[in-house]
Amino acid sequence: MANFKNTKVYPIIILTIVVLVSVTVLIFLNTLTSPVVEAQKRKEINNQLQNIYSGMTDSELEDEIYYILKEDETIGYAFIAKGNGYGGEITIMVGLDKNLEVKDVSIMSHSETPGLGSRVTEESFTDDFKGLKIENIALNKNGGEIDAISGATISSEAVVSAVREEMKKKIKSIK
Amino acid sequence: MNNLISIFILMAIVNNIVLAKFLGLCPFFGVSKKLSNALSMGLAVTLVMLIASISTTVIYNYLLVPFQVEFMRIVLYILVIASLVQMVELAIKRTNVALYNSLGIYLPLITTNCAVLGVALINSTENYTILQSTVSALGGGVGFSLVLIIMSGIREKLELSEAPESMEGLPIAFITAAMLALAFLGFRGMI
Amino acid sequence: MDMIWIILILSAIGLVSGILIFIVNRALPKESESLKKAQKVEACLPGYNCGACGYPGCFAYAQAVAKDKSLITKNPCTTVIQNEKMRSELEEVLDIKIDASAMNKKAVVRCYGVTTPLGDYNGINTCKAANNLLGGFKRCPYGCLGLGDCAKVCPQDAIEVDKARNVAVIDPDKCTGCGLCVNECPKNIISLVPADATIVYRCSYEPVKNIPGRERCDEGCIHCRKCFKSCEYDAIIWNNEKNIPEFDFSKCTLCGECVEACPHNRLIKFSELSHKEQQKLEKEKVNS
Amino acid sequence: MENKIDNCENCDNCVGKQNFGKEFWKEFVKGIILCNPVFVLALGLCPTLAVTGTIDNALGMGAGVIFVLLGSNIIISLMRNIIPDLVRIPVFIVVIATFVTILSLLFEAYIPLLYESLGIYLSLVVVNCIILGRAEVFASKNGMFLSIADALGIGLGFTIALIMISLFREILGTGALSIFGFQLFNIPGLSSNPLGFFVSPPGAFLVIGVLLAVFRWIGVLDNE
Repeated sequence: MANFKNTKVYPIIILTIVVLVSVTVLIFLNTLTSPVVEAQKRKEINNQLQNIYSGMTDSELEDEIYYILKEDETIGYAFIAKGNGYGGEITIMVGLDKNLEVKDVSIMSHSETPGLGSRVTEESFTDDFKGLKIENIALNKNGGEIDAISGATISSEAVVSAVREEMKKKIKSIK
Repeated sequence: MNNLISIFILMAIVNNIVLAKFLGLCPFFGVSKKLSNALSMGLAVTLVMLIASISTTVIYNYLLVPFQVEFMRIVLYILVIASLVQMVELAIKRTNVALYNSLGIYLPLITTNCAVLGVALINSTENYTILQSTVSALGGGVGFSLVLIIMSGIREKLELSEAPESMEGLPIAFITAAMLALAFLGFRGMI
Repeated sequence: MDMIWIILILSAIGLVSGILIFIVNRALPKESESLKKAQKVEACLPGYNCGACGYPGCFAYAQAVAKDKSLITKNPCTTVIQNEKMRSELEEVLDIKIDASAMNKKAVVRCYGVTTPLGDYNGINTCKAANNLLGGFKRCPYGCLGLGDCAKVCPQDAIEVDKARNVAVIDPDKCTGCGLCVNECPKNIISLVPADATIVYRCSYEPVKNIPGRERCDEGCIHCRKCFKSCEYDAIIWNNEKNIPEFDFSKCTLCGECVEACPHNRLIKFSELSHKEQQKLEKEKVNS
Repeated sequence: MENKIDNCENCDNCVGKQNFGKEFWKEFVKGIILCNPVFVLALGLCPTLAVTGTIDNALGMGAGVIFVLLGSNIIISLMRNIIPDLVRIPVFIVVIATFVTILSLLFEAYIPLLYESLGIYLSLVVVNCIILGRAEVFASKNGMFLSIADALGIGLGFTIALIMISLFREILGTGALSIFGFQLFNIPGLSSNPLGFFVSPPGAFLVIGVLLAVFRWIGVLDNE
């Protein structure tokens, strides 16, 4: 064993063995934890959908669009939009009703400055989106129906443009 | 194309990896005493960051994503960075001793430099293509060197100033960094 | 079972990086022979990178010494020469004999430091800056400014500014005579003297338009020549234009007559110069 | 604390010689005060500033670092004489990265809120200068028992430093202090118009700078 230690190839073997062991341990652990993470995510999405569509019974996910079912009749479509706000990424859950008008919008996660940008989560801002068609989703300073939060134009602009861009893409692919 | 430029400016100035994202602070405070050190450290970090970002993006896009083992990215990224730094250190040590003397002590520092791994992780969370991640690594390196040079310029003046006894050295450096971060906060929201 | 596949491929990355390091390690030229010897020499050097030997750091000096051994005597690293352990290690590595006696030098501040400041100085806190300002803020233009430039540069921290007399004091035990402080002092009042056989004249005032030292410093030299007269071995030669004593150490027997004779404590035996004795001496003078 | 056990220069390479009991305690205490990684060695600053916005993050990060430090110190001190010098750093780093990934998998599954708010800083613990520093300086030279003491000491020192900083930042920044959603107290005046500055990055630098100065002024740490 001793002379094996100072052969030239010993360092490579040690490094490979260590990486091998670490990879196996991690993959094994991942198979244990990934179902838990999956369930967690699903649950979180579900209660987001719950408070948008009160009467929904179930939802199916098909290429990133959630088809909302009420006794196996689709009453709406929902999807997640991501925007780049002042403090970082903002994820928004957007719910449309049957004739592609916005039923409601709720901010899932953001890192905007507390007290300023964080006011995008308040009802006063998200209610403006209700009942809007795709064309008039814009700040009222550029022809839309939504009035920006004073002192947080960057955050409000980020939310509005994220919803509009994502909606354009999703409307095309809704069957 | 403007996407590339905006990525560069985003990484170099707007979300400066040192002042806004707090990456790479250990060498930032350790090395910024003299301007010459700062220059060579900035260069070394940018070089390693470029090569590391390209190789980690290749691994991420062509290995981790197809196999859905994204959680393995930490281990593989840091393995690549550590081996890279080890190779660069050996190469410089064997070929050119003078450069090794002036740069040598910073190379092992780069392995534990949060900025290099930070940029690699940012590239994969934003899932950039290889071109985008090269530009972002360049932006990160330039941003790191820029702030390091500014800071070392200020700290050389600080040495002569009469800071109160307990403030000398690290505390005054932190407070200067606070001012610098405040100044860089002005860039926020530019893009 | 694609899991096995993943494990194999990912550990292949480990293998590849290991092989890359291995190739880089083998491909590059093995550390050259002289580099190894230089590293051995560097091991016994102090590692202060003080630059007194004129090389940018100990490693560069070690490389030079590894190339030609005589350098250690021609241009010695004074810290090594005076430190018993380091010198013996170096002798072993270079297998040559180094006689330390000839090179045992120490630095000394030739100023007693009682000269009063003309006002309080709030400029940049270094002697060089103060000296550029009309020669400093002390009454005596040759007086030590006491802002500690020499203390900052000394690799052994042997220099300390004595707050009471506001003068830099060098502790001979710690000083290894590297000479960095000599060219650091803007007033050039620090000089290297052989450690054992000396009497130190602690004032570097040169009378200008024959104004006696007394004008510039309460206890300045009054050129009474008592030291000159008291020395029987005529080891002291009086320099007439500068009007100050100069020493010929070959004749000096360190009897200490001149030290007693001087009314203003300008002369002192080097051996008594170490910091602790000096404080003791001051105390005796005060309460006597 | 007048007689400092030993100043920090040599406290890094003090190899445990005396009997184990006292030595364990000495290593443990050393990590918390004398060689406090954040205030004295100025290591691990990246997470210290980034996650101390709220106290929950600080506690989460502190616990995570202790777990990783403990695990990696144990494994490295066990493996220390079979690792060749050529691949020393890569092997240490892979061991540390494994523990960090385990940590992030567990956090993602069982404490998703904390995983979300820590973000990339949880995976940046692997390049945390403290962990590799302790592995290099201590674990690769001492036995497992001492490495555990060192890991606990340094980890606790790090967590205490994080808590101190996050206390200031959260109270000043939001006017209230809540641990895991349970609000301890809230200062009416401050919480209505909080000083947002302290939650932002510049505020973090300022708080740690002032804290360092106050420690040096009190005399817990010696000036430079």
